[in-house]
Amino acid sequence: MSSTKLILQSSPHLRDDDSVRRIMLTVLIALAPATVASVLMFGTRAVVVLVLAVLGCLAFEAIALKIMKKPLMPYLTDGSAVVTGILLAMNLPSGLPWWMVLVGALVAVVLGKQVYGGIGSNPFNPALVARVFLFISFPTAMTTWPVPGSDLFGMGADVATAATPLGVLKTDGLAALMSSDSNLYMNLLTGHVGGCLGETSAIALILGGLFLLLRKVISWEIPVTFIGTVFAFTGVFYLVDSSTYADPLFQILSGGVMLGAIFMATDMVTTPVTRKGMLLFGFGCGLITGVIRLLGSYPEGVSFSILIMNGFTPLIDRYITPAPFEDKGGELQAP
Amino acid sequence: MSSATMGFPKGGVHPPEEKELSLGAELVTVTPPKKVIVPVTQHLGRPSAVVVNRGDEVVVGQVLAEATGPVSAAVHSPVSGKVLKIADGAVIGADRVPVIEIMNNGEDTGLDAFVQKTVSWKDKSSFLDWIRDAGVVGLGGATFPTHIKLMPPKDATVHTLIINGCECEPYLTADDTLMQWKPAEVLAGCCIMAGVLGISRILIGIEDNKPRAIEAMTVAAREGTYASFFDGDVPSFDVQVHALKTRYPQGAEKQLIDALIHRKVGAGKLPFTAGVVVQNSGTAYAAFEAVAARKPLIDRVMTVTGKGVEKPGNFLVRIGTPISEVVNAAGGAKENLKAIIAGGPMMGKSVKTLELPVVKGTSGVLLLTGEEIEEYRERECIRCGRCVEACPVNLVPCDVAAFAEFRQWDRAGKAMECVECGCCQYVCPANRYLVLYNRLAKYHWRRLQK
Amino acid sequence: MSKLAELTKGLWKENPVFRLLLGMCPTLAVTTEVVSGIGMGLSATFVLVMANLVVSSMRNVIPAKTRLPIFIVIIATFVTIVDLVMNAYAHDVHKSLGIFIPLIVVNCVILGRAEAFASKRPVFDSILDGLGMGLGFTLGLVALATVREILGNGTWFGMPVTGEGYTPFLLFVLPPGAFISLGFLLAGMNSIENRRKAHG
Amino acid sequence: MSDKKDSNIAAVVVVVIIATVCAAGLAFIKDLTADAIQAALDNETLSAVAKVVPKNCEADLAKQFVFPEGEGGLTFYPAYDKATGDLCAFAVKTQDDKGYGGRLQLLAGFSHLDNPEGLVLQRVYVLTHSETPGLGSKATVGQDEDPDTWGDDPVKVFGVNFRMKQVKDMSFTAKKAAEAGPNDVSAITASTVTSRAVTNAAKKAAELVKGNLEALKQKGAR
Repeated sequence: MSSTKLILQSSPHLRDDDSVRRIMLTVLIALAPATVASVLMFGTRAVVVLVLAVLGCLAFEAIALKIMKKPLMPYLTDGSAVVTGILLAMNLPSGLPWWMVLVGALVAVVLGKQVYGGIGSNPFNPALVARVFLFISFPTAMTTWPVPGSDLFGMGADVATAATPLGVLKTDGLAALMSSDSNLYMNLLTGHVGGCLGETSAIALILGGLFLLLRKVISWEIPVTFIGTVFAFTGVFYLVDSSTYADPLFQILSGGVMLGAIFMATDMVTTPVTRKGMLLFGFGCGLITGVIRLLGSYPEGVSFSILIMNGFTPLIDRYITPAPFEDKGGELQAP
Repeated sequence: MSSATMGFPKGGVHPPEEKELSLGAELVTVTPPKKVIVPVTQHLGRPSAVVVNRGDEVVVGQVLAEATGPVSAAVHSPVSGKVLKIADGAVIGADRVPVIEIMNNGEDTGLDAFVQKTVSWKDKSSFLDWIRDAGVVGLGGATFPTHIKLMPPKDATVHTLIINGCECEPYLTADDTLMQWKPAEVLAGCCIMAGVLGISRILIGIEDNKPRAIEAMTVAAREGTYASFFDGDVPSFDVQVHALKTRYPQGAEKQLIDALIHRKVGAGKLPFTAGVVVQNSGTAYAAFEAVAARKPLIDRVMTVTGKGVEKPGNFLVRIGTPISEVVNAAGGAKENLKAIIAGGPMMGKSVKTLELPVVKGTSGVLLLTGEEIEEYRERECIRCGRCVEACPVNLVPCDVAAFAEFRQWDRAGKAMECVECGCCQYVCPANRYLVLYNRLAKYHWRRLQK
Repeated sequence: MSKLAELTKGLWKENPVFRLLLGMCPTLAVTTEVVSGIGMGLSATFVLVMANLVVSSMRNVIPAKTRLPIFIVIIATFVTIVDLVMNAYAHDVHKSLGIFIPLIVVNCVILGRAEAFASKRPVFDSILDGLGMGLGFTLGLVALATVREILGNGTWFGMPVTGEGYTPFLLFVLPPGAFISLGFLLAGMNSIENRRKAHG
Repeated sequence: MSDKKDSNIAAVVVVVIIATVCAAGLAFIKDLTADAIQAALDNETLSAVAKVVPKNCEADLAKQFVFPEGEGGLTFYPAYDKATGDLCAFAVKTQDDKGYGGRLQLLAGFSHLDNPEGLVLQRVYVLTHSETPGLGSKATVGQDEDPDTWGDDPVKVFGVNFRMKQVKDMSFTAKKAAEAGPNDVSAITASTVTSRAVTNAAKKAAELVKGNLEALKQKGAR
């Protein structure tokens, strides 16, 4: 027998090879197409926002861990801060001043995550907390959208800006939206529209989502019910009055629905753990998004809807639990 | 044999099987050692009472300790020789329990009394007593006295005997081997138990990663070879061998019932409520020996495997043999040994030494290297929900763990349904000690109920 | 307890905002700028002192059964006085405090002190208690308002304190900013307090 | 039993006495401050009106009236030349309910009342609003300062749009700053809705004044 110390532990002694780090890496890979798309659309500005958000999240995470007297490893290397950083960047307009990006990173990591006790304990999606914080703090900067494809290698503040399709719809109405872009749907699919880094190419986002589904990092429930509910809700309005309300296809392709449904509302920590709970969560997100978009004063409601449903997650998890393991009533028959 | 592969509907995991390591080698009989250590109690239930004294000469099969009530089992001497001492000793999972040490005189006096004879079905009324007197317990690992499971309560209508040949734990191949080598004997044991229960329907569930066992059992069932062990007016049995999906924990009693007859036996309920009795295939063999040869349970088939042992395989071992002897029979342990697990890797216990005796419930010993096992450090739960997906009994393991972590025992009552199969912990990307939390929650919940 | 301690306990040890967490409604609502904070704080102080004085001096006549309605009547009277006087002579502050002046009536600091302190203690002690609590309340409001005004508006007492290039964090003048600032101030207070305890 | 009754009566008596004393005190204070409060309120209105009428004019609150009379009428504050005492301007309290946060109330000042064609919109002053801070609320930027310090960039100070405009020239449509013509209103960045609400409120007042100038002048005459 060897002289090295034997492992003594409680069962089970096997683990599958998945780990928090691996999950985070998978999410990063899934985000790659959308990240590339954002850089293609917004050029160096997008790169700056991405890099600052990621480095900012890592730095603030390290500082927060130091203050809370926690070890840097494995927390800093598990990739969760990087994922938060990329997701934060995905939720910001490309022309955002550099220091606001850093403020966002600070809010995401400290206010969104570490004050609750760090990874796994945060009730709200950190990137969305930061987005809403920035959106409310700096409404002008957060609603100034550089035109995609223009001035790709510029860094100045003088880039051309334009409202998002949803913004046009909210302030100028459906007719103005339809006349603003003759190739609207194609542009929505490829990402040639104004918006946050990650609110652009629906195709790139769906690709990432399929990858996540394939690797079983997310399940279909939340994305499908989220997008489906938005489609159904806006579809009813469209059927009733198609001269005022945009069609449901436009609604699911524009704004943050794809990004939100695939990457933000599927954040494990802040969503229900059961399949049924996920269905309810996705439905709630879709409904709130639809209500805010069509009946509220903001043009877009994805971030708010996800944060609101994050707040309901503990309740959902408390009241929707798997059915107990037993026969469902009735006399047992001999087979 | 049914063509469609069946399985339990929800949860479970599929770890690497690693069965080929120990499969294929011959069933080796391990020479009884110079000294055996026989724990006084080797079953689940009331402790047995020692009936020999220090210095007594004993023969093979002599009762060393007798049952102390209905839910109890006798222990017999696996060798002939002299009782050295009756004292506290270490066994798997406990450091100080009463054990009987016997110096083997090497003569196996009394062994020749246990000769296999044809079973007369007219003795059916005695089968149960013989099984009980032989000290047969569940050999799958649970070690619940077998005769109790063959005595359904008055109000229960039992219609089916389910034989568990799943051996869903990775690495282990003891049941597989037994079914391959002694299919007729195993089937005869099944018939004996069905006879005791007064029923004719026998369902045998075997995971589909054991094609040879399935083949052997199917052939034996079809050709009725087991009938040659009986004479008299033997009733006809409806024996079906079912291939089941290879998915851990297919061999857990309630999952097996669910897979075979689609009945969910709820928490705290016995299989009787679904009209079934579940017995392990190894137990069936032991029951056969108890009835056909009147042989008490003094040996069993166990697997010694893992990359930390030279020649993995299956071994017929006398109860009380130190594990080290069995390992020696398997060529000895390798230098890079990292862990010793008694039982399967999912539910077995890690032990710190090989100098522990084989008991009735020892289905195998794993000698694992760093390639196969590592020490995991627990991290924060990220609420990924994989444990919920993996749990075969519909629990939310991460919640139970959270209640346990924050000592909210009053909210953790659901832990009582946990079968400690370890699926949740196996899939947990944060390496949470979910099974441990569940055990803690069970303990405290029981305490609160008092 | 010495008279001095009676006065100073409200400033730190039993600070109504940071340690007793009383009167949260005005605390969160009016602290968008320091001036409003001081206005609210001083109004509350006046009401606290006067209510404590009256309640304490009448503590032997007030029947136990009807003490709460009586406290409320007394407090409401002083609040209305403050409201009228402020409206007449400090109209701008009154405008910015708005509904929160009448709501001083239900500020639990005041009712709390009347019930817990003034109704059991001598007059002079009660005045000191009211004054200390009121000043502590004001101090809390000023602290919170300082954070919010500087971060959310770039000013302090209405004077610009940040450079030209500063873009204020609007969030801090909005309700969520109040909660976030209060949370961090509380965390800071607790941290200081823990350190003090740890060092003896 | 009777003890209990007595104590109940005593309690009621005490409450009544205290309430009476308090009520008396309050009545006294209210009386004392009533004039000052009225003065403060008048002062507030006067100073707001003073902002939207020419510097040589002064409002007389006693002459304020509602036009057209009844529901839906707007409040008019006539202002008179300090030197001659002649009617020289109107401040109109007008509103629009389609702001981002609902109702938005403002004062619009009109001068050059000789004929409807020469009518001049002096400026507007937002009284109450619930617009988004930092976005719609930018409609109030600079409005408490002297208009001479505003400069002439309507993007920086929204009030510039409505300062000293010939009513007949103004189109009263809010457009994005880049697209706005000289007679259009340049909207606040990302706050088109608020800009429209202010514009519509001003337009409502302007049209009322323009269409009823003679009647208004008659009502406002000293």
